[in-house]
Amino acid sequence: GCSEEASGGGGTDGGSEASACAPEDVTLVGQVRNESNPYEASWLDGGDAFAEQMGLEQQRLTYDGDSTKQQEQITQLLAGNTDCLVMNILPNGDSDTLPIVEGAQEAGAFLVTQWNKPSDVNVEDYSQWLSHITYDGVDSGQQIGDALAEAIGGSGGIIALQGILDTGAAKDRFAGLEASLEANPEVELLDQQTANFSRDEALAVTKTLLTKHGDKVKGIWAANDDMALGALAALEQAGRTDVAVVGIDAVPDALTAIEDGTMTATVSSDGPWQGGIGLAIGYCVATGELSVDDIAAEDRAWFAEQFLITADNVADFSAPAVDEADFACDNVFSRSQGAIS
Amino acid sequence: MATPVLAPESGQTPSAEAAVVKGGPTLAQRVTSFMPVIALVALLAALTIADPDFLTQRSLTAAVRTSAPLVVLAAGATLVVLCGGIDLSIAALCSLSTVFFAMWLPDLGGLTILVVIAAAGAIGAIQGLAHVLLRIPSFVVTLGGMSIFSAVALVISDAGPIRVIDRDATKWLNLYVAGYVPMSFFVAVLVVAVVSLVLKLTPLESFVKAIGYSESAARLAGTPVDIVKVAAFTISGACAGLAAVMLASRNFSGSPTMADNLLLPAVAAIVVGGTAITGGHGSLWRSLAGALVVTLLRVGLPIVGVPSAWEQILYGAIIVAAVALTLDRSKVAIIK
Amino acid sequence: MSLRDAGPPIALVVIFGIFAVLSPDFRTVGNVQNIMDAAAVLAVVTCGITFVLMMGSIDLSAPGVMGASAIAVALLVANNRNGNDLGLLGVLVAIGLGAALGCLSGVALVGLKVPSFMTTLGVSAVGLGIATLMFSGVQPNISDEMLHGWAVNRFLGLAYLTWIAMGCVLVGWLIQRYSRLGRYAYAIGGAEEVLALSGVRVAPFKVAVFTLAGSFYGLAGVMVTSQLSAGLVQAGKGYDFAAITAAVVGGTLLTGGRGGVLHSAVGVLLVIVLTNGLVQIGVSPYWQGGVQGLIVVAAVSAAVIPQRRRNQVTK
Amino acid sequence: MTTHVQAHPETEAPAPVHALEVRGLVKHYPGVKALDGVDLVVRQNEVLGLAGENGAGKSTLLKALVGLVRPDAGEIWVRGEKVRLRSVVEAADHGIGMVFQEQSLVPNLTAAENIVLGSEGAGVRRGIYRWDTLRKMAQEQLDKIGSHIDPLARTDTLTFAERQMVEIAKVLRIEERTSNPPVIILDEPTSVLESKEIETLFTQVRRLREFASVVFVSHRLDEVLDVCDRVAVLRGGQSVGEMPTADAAPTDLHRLMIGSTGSDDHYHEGMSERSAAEAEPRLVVKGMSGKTFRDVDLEVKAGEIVGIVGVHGSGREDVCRALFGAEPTLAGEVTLDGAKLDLSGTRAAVASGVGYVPAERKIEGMVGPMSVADNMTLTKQKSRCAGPMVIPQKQATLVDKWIERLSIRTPHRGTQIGRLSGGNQQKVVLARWLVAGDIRLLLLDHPTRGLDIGARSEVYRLMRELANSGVATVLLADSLEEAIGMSDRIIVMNDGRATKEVACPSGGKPTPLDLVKEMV
Ligand SMILES: Nc1ncnc2c1ncn2[C@@H]1O[C@H](COP(=O)(O)OP(=O)(O)OP(=O)(O)O)[C@@H](O)[C@H]1O
Ligand SMILES: Nc1ncnc2c1ncn2[C@@H]1O[C@H](COP(=O)(O)OP(=O)(O)OP(=O)(O)O)[C@@H](O)[C@H]1O
Ligand SMILES: [Mg+2]
Ligand SMILES: [Mg+2]
Repeated sequence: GCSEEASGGGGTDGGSEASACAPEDVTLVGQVRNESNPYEASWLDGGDAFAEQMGLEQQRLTYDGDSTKQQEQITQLLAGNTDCLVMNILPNGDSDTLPIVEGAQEAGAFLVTQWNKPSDVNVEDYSQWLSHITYDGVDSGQQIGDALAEAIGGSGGIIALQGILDTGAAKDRFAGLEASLEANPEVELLDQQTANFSRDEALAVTKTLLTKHGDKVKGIWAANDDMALGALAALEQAGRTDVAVVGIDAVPDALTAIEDGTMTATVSSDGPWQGGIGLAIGYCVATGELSVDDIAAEDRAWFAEQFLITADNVADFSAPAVDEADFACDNVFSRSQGAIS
Repeated sequence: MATPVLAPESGQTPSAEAAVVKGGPTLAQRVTSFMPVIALVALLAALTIADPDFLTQRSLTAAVRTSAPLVVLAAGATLVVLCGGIDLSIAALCSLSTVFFAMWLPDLGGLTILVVIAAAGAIGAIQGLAHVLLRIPSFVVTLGGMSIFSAVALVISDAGPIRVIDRDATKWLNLYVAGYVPMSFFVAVLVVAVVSLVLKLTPLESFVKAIGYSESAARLAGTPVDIVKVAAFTISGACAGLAAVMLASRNFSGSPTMADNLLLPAVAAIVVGGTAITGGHGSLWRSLAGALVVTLLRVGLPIVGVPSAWEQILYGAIIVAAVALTLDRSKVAIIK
Repeated sequence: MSLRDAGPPIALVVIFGIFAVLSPDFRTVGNVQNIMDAAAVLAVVTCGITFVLMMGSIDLSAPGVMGASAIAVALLVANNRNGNDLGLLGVLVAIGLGAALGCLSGVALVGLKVPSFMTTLGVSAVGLGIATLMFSGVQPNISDEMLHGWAVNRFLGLAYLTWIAMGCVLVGWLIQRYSRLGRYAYAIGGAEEVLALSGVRVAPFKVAVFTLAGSFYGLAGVMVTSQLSAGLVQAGKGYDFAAITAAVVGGTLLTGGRGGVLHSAVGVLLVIVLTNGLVQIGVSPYWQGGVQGLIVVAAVSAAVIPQRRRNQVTK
Repeated sequence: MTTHVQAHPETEAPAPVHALEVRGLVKHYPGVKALDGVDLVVRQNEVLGLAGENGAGKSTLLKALVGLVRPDAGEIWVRGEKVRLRSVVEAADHGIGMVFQEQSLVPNLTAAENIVLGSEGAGVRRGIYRWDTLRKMAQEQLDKIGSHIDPLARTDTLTFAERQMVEIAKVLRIEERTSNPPVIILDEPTSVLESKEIETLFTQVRRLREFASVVFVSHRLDEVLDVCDRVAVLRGGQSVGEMPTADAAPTDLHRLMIGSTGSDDHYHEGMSERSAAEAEPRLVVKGMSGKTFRDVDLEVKAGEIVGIVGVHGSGREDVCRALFGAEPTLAGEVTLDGAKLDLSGTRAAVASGVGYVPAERKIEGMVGPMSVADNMTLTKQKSRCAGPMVIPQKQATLVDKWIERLSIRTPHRGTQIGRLSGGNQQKVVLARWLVAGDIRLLLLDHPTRGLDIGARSEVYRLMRELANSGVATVLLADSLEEAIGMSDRIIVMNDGRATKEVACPSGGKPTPLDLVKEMV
């Protein structure tokens, strides 16, 4: 009988429009895994660009890909002043999203999440969770799968490098590959291993698989570009030039590789835009320019536009830059490809 | 045996009697035993200077609440370290236990908490038995355990998080004691207190220390070396189970990699508290303070605005400095 | 060679044999080359860590040191980020950075009297921080022909990097056998207090051993950069525990005073053969880590059972 | 003995330059004044004995002479020159070297490396080992003492005595470092040696005297009188006197050491109540075999002390350990008071009332960083517990009682046992088995190793009392004299077998020579 409910909180459940923040009072926070990979560093840079546009500063947080550390940082953040707090978060894994959402809801902070969300959690059930943005992993997995099939002439053996096994992204993308394999019955999946989204591990795994399957390997499907680049290094070391490689993310090195012709295809995901857009949505709602209730149901959880990049169109993507117009309050959902099914 | 023994010739020795002083800890020793707390306060002060907003009641409440699983993990592993071993499996076992928890909750309801703790304790006991029976170094046993538990967790969870739908079973963990103390932290402190008290009040403390300092002497003195070691691994495992319950209730899910990154912070907490990694000297209370220091570093540095790269550099420097402060070198002859 | 030393090589042969029987892909010349190539980086890291373990200390700094040297070398040789083109000198500077970080671990150990577990953990974080600072958001890719060639060019079927790793093992063995540093490291693990009684100042040797280990990690970081043609902050991820596992499996005791570079080389091969073999025979990726853990425990216990004694101390 | 070779006959030389001189040396440790103004003179070409009770400060003084202990006050003069010694190396440069009380070799190095450790000279050039040179250098040292050890053997493969020889070979390296005659300090080198090895050692000491000075410490007063020219005595950290050994008897020395004469009945034979002969056999061992012993039969009656003698490697130590469950047995039947004795582990042995005092006190006997009280009560929880709980008051009373009864010299029961002198440590380890008063069989492996004559006498008295109260004792004695003096019966072991039993009743004791004949 010595316990009682938390006295903390301080949040105003729902009703964000009642207390619109002055633009200069808004606190912007961007959180990604780490600043030591180009994609996530560019995400935070995009957030900085948006903040600068608004005359604010973004607090850059990183958690080393450590789920508990992410939760700990969020908890600590939400224990501070949360009145006009806007968070653009990349949850480490699906399971990390819900506690962040609940925390933000309770504390009254404005939250946008990207990439990871359990499918049975509904954004519309929360008033502070403004939006969830992701790319269609099944689609991208399938797109590069198809591109790979085409590159090897429609038939032959391929190997697949999976991402971190317990992430939604890895699973969706692999599901996309399986769909692609169904559509291309001549293509045979020789082997699939995980390389944990890591360039280094992909190198070792690919080398082993190349010796195992030898000349049967005509193509390599990688769940992200880092692993694709690791696979490219392995191919070069094995003296193989006849193997097509595809990945996802459109990191600068992959684009270069596509330009050089060593890599076949990748799928864009626009880091700087992602870093800015989440803050922009939150900013718009916080300052009252946008009301949660007015956000269309299909814009609460949506797939962002992505492009298959091949040698044909790679030139269009080689210099990614943020476009201020994307972040205007009436334009924040312009890249939507529809609600997450 | 009632016969009087020995001629008291020694009484005539000069100076021996005069030189005798009262035993017990000296002032310096008392200060060293408070060093972990001093380190904690110093760190808190530094963070507050960097960002005055950090020192609010809500912020501190959040920090101690955050630290609870780490405290529990470190406390359990401290026992193994005191016995001269090391348990590298705690984090992986904790992850596995979150999966157990999420899987069993729908069937077992409130009982799940106890079942998960018991299961984790049993797994810890198996490692302990492997260590004492096969005579494999604990480092190797638990390193193996770490990868085995991870694999099992991946397989049974189908490599993905499992949602915890029924939140009632762990709702109490999110309550506050006396309005301010998060229940999970309260439970963590309770675990530390109970285990410490049991050690203190029974011969167990001297068993554990004797084993840690000199296992062969302990064995030849007839102390139950193997039993105590297995018990230490069991408690370490059970603590991993309890930490898993805390994490799962905090994250509303169990996942096969959820706690994996807590291994090094937990061992760091033990060492930062001043417990000798070689065994014998130390206590669970020290690990509690150490866990708080580590938690403050993990969450405090980024929150007060230290940039990512510098955060790592500072983290590295501060944990080393903290150990430099807390380790009582008079108890540890050789620093390896 | 005593029975104790013979255990790991026998285990290596047995495990190799089992895989060879189970998988025709495993027993090809190409795969053996592949195993040797795959072992290169781990062998260099393990070489370094062996000296530290021999002293009875532990070293968790490999990830940080490798990350720092990987980025450093990528920025020093011809690359896409700046105009540097230092070539071999750049490699040496990166190794020097590794040595400096190793030295830092050692100095903190003997100067502050903080256990190596903590100093190296701290230095690893510092190294990652430095690496992240140098990385500054843009991936450095190397265009240096020499460094790139190390991973690609082959001599007698093995990549240059593999030969470099073999050279490291040889150098490590010579240091251990013929240098005062190596012998004293071994002696420190045997009875540190006795060295002091004999008038040997152990502190400089400890620092030197950590410095030596640091330079091995530095070289390993350079090798990873050469393999990937890019400097990665995460270049050394996981190498700390992998190297300790390899050393322990090879028969180096964590309590110090036993084992050595050749033992560790056997341990490295064991670990790599396991990793490679499990892929080759098609064990599910989910299970691979677990099976590997189980085999490591089994291998170590098989090796210790012949020496079991009633009152033996195991920590 | 007085007519030994004297380079400088003690005529009225202007101011005799001593090899070594110590004036007013003081050293405090927390709670003890280890040295309290010690004066000491070591002359050229003499063997000086240093005697004193356990904890008198001998080791501390000697460590100060080799720069390992930094004295708080006082002066050290070497050959007429005042010096400050800050390290072993500096001491060696002045020609002072020491063999320590606890063996100090690196077990995983070769004997050769140990011998030259810290002063490799030409053996290591620019950090690179010249194994050939190194081996030759070591061989030279070993040749000096006539030892046939392989210099490239790993030290931990050598026997205890061989290792002691390596230590002596090592200390003789001093000669190569200085042109002056060296001063060689031997701190209790004989406590772990067999009589034959002791003879070898003494030959070396006498040879050393030709060109060096030697300081020799031993608790065996007959040895001191045998090998030394002069004895200086320390008591409570002070020099209390010295005497030439020429016509001295152990009792004279003893008087000087403790301020009164010791009892003539050193082994307290008078206390023996001789009830044992009629008693029921308590321990009965039939055909016990282990790795290093075979078919051992042994019977010990309640109240009887049975000594086991044998050379190194005779297996007697392992027999003891086997009876305590610390070493596996392969065959045999062992009963204690008619009930089968469980040999599966030490726990079972303790539960059956068996106690064991190991020879390697530092490693196996005690837990150094723990307190005297905890060490004393580690085994017998009953002595400090009520139910599962430790009652600190109960423990304190009991421990203090035993500290007093055994005259254990410690500042406090809470003092770390590692800080006590060796003798006092041993008493605590012995007390461990006595605190509960339920011991039935006591296995003593060198229980008086390193103990001073007073402490020894106390231990002997204690053993007699235990025997009188019905405890059966198996004794692996420190010397043959001790075995003969204390035992009621002696078993001789040879190569793992009990080959002979010698009755040893009070009044009808065999001579050491009788036993030696049986041993080899
Ligand atoms: N490092 C230390 N710290 C504290 N006290 C010490 C230390 N070394 C020795 N002492 C104390 O100094 C005193 C003298 O010890 P020392 O070892 O010199 O005696 P000793 O004459 O050599 O005895 P023994 O014959 O048992 O070897 C003892 O009371 C001992 O407890
Ligand atoms: N035949 C043997 N083969 C191998 N090892 C042996 C053999 N005999 C004895 N040993 C080993 O040698 C060591 C010395 O033997 P042990 O201690 O039994 O002799 P001891 O007579 O007790 O010597 P001490 O007089 O020093 O006590 C033991 O550790 C034992 O394991
Ligand atoms: Mg002494
Ligand atoms: Mg013996």
